[in-house]
Amino acid sequence: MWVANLDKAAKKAAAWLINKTPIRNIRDWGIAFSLWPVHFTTSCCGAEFAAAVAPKFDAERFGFLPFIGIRQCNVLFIEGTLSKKMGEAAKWVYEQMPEPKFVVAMGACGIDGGIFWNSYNIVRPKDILPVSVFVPGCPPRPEGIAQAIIMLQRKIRKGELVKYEF
Amino acid sequence: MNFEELKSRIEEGLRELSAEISGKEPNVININVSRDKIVEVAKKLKALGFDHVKAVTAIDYPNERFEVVYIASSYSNLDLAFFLINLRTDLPYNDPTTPSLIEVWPSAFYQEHEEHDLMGIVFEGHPRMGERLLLPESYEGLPPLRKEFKIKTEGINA
Amino acid sequence: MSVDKTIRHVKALATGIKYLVSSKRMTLMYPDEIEEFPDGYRGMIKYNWDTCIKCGLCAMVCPADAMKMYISKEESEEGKKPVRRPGINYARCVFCGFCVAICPTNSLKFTKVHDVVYNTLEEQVYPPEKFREGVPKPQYKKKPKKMRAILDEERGLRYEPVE
Amino acid sequence: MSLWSNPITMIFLLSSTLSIIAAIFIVYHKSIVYSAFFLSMLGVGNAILFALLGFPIISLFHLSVYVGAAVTFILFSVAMLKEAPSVEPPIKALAVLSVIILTIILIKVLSPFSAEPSFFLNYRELTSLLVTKYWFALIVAAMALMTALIGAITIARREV
Amino acid sequence: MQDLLSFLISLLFRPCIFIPLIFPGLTVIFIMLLMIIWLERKIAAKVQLRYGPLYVFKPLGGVIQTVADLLKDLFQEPIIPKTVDKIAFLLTPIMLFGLAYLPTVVIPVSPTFYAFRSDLSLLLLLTLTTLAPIFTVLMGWASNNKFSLIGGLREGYLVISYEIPMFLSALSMAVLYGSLDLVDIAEAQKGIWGLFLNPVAGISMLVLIYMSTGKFPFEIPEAESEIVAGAYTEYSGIMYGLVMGASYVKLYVLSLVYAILFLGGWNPLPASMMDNPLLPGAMLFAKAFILIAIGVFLRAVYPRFRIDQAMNIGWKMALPFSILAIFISLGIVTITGGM
Amino acid sequence: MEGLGLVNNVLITFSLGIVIGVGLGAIGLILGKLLAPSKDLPKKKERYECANPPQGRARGLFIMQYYPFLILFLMLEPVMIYSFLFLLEAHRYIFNVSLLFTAMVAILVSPLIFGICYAKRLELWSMR
Amino acid sequence: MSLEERELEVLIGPQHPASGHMRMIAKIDGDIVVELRPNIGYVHRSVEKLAEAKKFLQIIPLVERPSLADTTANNLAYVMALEKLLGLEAPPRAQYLRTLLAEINRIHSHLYGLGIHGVMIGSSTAYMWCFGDREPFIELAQELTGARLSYSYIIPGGVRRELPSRFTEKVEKALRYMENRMKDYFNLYLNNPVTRARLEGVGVLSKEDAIRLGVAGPNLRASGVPYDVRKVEPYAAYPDIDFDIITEKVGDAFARVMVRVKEIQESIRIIRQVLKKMPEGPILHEKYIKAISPKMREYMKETGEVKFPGIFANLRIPAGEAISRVEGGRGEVIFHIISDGKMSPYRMRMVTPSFRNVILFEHLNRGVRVADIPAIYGSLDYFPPEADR
Amino acid sequence: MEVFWYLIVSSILFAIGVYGLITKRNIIRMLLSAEVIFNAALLTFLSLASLDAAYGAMGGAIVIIAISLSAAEVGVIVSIAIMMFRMRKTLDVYELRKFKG
Ligand code: SF4
Ligand code: SF4
Ligand code: SF4
Repeated sequence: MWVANLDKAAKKAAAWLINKTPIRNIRDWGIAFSLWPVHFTTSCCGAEFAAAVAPKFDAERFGFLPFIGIRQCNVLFIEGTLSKKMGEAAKWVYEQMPEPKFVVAMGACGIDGGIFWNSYNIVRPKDILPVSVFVPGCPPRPEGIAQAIIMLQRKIRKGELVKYEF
Repeated sequence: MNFEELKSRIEEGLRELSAEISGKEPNVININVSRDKIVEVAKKLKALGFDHVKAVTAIDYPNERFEVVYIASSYSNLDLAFFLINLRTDLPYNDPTTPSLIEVWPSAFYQEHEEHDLMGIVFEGHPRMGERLLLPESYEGLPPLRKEFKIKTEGINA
Repeated sequence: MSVDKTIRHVKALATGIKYLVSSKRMTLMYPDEIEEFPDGYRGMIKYNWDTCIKCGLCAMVCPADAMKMYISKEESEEGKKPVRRPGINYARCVFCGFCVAICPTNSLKFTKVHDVVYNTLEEQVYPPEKFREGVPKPQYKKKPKKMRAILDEERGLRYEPVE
Repeated sequence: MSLWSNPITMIFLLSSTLSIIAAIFIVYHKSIVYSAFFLSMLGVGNAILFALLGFPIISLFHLSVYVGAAVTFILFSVAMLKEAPSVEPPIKALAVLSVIILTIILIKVLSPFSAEPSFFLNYRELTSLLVTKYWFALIVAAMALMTALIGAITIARREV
Repeated sequence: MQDLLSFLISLLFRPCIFIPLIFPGLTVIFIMLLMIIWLERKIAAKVQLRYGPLYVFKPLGGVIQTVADLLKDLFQEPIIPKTVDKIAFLLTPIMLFGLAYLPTVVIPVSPTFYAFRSDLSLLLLLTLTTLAPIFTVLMGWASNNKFSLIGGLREGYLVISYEIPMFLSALSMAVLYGSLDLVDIAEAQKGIWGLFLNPVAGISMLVLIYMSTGKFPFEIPEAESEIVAGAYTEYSGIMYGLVMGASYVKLYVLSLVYAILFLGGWNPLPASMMDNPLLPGAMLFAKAFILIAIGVFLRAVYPRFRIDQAMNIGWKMALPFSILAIFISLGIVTITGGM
Repeated sequence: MEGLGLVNNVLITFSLGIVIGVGLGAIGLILGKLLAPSKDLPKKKERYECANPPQGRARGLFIMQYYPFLILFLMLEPVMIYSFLFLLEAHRYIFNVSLLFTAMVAILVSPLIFGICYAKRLELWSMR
Repeated sequence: MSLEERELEVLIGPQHPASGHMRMIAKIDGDIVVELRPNIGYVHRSVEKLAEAKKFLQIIPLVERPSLADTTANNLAYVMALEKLLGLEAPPRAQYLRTLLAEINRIHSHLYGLGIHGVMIGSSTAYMWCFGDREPFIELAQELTGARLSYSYIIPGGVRRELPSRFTEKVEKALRYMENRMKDYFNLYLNNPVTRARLEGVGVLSKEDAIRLGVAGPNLRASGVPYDVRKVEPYAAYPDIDFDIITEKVGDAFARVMVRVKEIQESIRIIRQVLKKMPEGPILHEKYIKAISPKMREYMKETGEVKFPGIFANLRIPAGEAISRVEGGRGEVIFHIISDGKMSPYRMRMVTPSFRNVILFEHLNRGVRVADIPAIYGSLDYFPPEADR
Repeated sequence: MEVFWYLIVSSILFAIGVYGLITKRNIIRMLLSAEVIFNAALLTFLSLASLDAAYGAMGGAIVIIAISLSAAEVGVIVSIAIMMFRMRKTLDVYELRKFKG
């Protein structure tokens, strides 16, 4: 009981501290420049996603490092069509990622189904996940992905996406 | 080997199996058989050098019949590789079962499975009948490639 | 360890070092420099309100049902058969260019804009009125330099500013 | 009392507590992996005690051979095995009793040894002793190890 | 006030505090960690025709990328899955980091500046590094995850195949100089470096160091294309940062040891400069840093071995070579009649 | 402070080392727990299994194939540490030491080859 | 011990660095894979069904999507089937342009496969290099067609754009660059002893098995079967072009990689010939050119861009059946189209090489070590969306 | 610190080990308990050896050999356990005995 209270109090204090401007700014700066996307190719847009981290476009310049495990990452790129089977997996991935986390839907399919909009086997990412940025195109150019990263960074640094809840 | 030659050779090989053979220039040979003869025909064809299946197509003619087409060709004999053998069989609409040819042509394994999954044809002797291949395991309802399975369409007007 | 293997190890390491010290790079510094595409690049679509004859071919050929004939609010009058004009939904468009290719009056044109991102779904629908206004502008912090990609025997790709 | 002021005493207390707690956990802990892990802790505690007694080289030897190899080996094997619950025999009371008696007897027997350890095993001393006098023992030990090695490999392999 | 400050500074410069706290201890480790992870990414990027981290601090090529990553790690939720063994799950990253860090206290900085000098320091140092596999295996087991388990066991198997040759390679230097004392060994290399006296030992030790710290081509325990992140799969946030850091710290420590054993430690510095610990320390650090840089450079060149191939390398190549190295050392001792 | 001898220097260093090493980790953990936002999602605390629902057991994988290496290691480690004990006398008793080491290697070689050869035969090392 | 007890079932994918968009269910005993079953369908987007609801021309982008890195093959095969039904043939210049694009695409598709394979065995540099060196070719294709990957370049009766100015020069530069780079590829990656150790003797597919299992593409040729549709049933401009079929004998993972590498070199040869022999003439069948309004014809002449005739919006294809096959980067693509004379196909069967190679997962992964799974997976150049369609 | 205290610690360890050895039936647990006893024995031996400088070095040498031989013993016993586990699916010594009979 007492311990629980202490825990709560500590959390409260930490929350107060965190939401103070300099610390919050530092935190948001850190997160914005350390976006690690999950290695989760849902569909053919993955080809362009791969090209975006490749030498010509080199998304790593933004601190964007495609990483191995989902437990260490904080961005989920939905790379194109989400079939029903993959939708389940996407939900698992999203929920198992640690907070704070962001979702970007990539490609026409990732937004509204694109050319497959009337297929019987797809779901729209925005129906199952809280998507914050959409990148149109089929497939979007790697520049689009870079633009999405910039947009995400901007949003994070504005404090729109990372909320300290307790 | 030219087209006519091959056709006559196949005709010769399949004589007692009552298969209808027709050709379409330059390289497609259609062989229609009933489903109880299909395994033997396939074996004969394999003996003739057609060692693999490139595609298995199932076609749905609603309330009439299903047609299963095996497109076979050869890798080991490059003379034959130019030709595509369409081994066709018709199945009654209410009983779409046919013997599986994976014993003869293992290359048909996933193709048959897919046709089972999406078209609802049952290939007897295939070890994975009843399992899903492409559709999610929880999928229920009509096999989606059937003509009765309708998908949404939108007109050109919004 | 055989000699051959050792040599190959050394070769691999040497190649690595060669690239470490050479100045070859292929990267386009994207938000500071953007690539200027060759003519005919299929980017976002520009609509010419005046020349369009409202034939609907573009909507008919669109494979993704992204191009649709919307009721033009400006031109339609009550009680009459509504006037329809094409509008586009970038949430579906696959940039195949069929609409542009089929338009008999060249009312649809490609631009070279390609790197726009959206925050919501609704923003991406461009009914005729919005479609007329032009392509969305991507946001850059500062004005990017326009670069043209040059194929190069030595470095593969290099970029030169467009005058 | 000198018990608290002398750092050696402190270390002794800490490490002996570590050893004893580790030993208790080895016997009591539900999970066998933990037991094996605590065996390593027992090894660490004991190694510190050896060092305090004036045998630093043996302490290191204990750490690397016993903890670093033997216990790691056990931990490895155990971590890979599925946990099999095993029933304990109903002789607990008896066991506890006998153990208490044993302890008392041992303490009685040991009470005369109350001198300070006045000894520091010099590394050089030991090594020259080993090289000049006991080299044969080393060779014998090595041979024993190698025999055990062959035996263990033959035992562990699948019966063909 | 002034007195207190100067007292504190003098306290700081006492070897027994300076070493764990400044160099080779905490502070330098921290700087090294920040630098080396950035450098790793930069080097790889350079070989791969691109820039690597850049925009985080553009004037200096994004050096503080790692700071951003650290902040992200710190502000990321540490997930403790409900299937794990909680105590071991939380304990192991801490212990791994501690164990990787602890050997730094044994390392001398200059012939006169060391926390303590013992005639067993090399053995002590190596022994401290052998304890790590216990925790790695425990970590894999505690995570209760298939990939973690495979990763932990792989790391354990890797350890057993590099440990003996590594000890023997290090020992061959000790044999050469007749001492296990790191200060003695470094001092004995005033003239010719150990690497040139016994190159077999030098090369095999170098390879084994990279093997022991999971650098390419031996990055097997974390082989991401097979077992996700190996034993670290379930770790998130700062816990992952810790275990990641631990492996780099281990590389750092072993590089320092290598610099002392084979690269002459603080030599060749004129004796007049030995009084102050900073210059020899800088020398030592520079040597170690080059080794670390080589280690991270290998990432850009090599794919990774399979575990059985790595074990074969350990047992079939490194072990004979290290035994050979000892024979070479014995031969040199026989010829020179002791140094 | 001045009065403490060598042992105490060692003690201070070591305890500082342990305290820093362990303390750093512990502080990091606590900070991480406090500072990070957290939100409970139903699947978050499940085992990670490549985005699948957890299936079957996760422990009890016996990598038997490399087990002989483990035994080899266990048996060679003491021998290796022996060499630490006698090889250092090389400067004084070079003949004895060389002989002893040669003898050790000679003893070692055959079981080593035996072990490695056995380890190669994969069919012997499965859990079946 | 019973089966369940001694083996651990490891699910690899769909979220896994080395699974791509599929799931592999591996039963492992220690470090040995006892059995591996691919579980596909994670990217099943029902192309075949959607084709029945789309018009013939609209299907072109649709069939491209499944194999995004190798779109030309699908595009070409589909259009060839349509042309067979329509009974027309594209003018020779269009055929050459098709060949040109197909070979450019083959190069970057192979580089894609090599890159993915590199990252599977842990060489991030191989990945980066391959993906970087794709870019010149993508740049070329972009200049030719107007898009990076999804070209939709080939239409019934011809192609959509004329060759841009000074294209030959640029191609030549890119080709020379690639030839130079190949040396470094060999030095750093392909001849690297570690790569060799990881690939040689792993996942051996014998010739008999390759034939029996109906494998397609480079995987087949790596086992020593000299089957290549470009030679067996030459299409587009291939009859006029001199090139070799690349085969390897061993059939292991390394052979499969080498076939791709050598095919890149062969493609370079083909591209040179194509550009040299490129005939003059229209790029669209005159039947369609006639249908375009004169003003637009003028425009076409100016810009080199083909405008579609109005009939393309509702293209009707005569009833009948057609089978077409094309050798794409990953192997043989087959389209089997059944038309009933309406505006959409009655049934379209699309068999992609990846789908035919799925069977290899089960076959090759028996008794290998766990670490070999990604090496084998990568060497197959398997692209799940293509298999699932 | 007097040697007596070391001996006390070692006898406590010994007692715990004996208790474990008596009450456990799992073969690996028994091995672990035996290892506790072994540690206690080492401690006793060394503390006794440290009493007299004349025996110190020799005691050390003997302990070294003992430790290394214990490694051998561990290896063999665990291998036996693994074999039994593989063949009989259990590590329980009583069960194992049953099978033998
Ligand atoms: S948007 Fe286009 S490229 Fe992306 S997944 Fe959909 S079809 Fe594929
Ligand atoms: S844009 Fe062109 S095709 Fe579309 S309605 Fe207008 S004129 Fe017709
Ligand atoms: S570019 Fe293609 S998908 Fe986009 S609107 Fe035009 S026809 Fe439709």
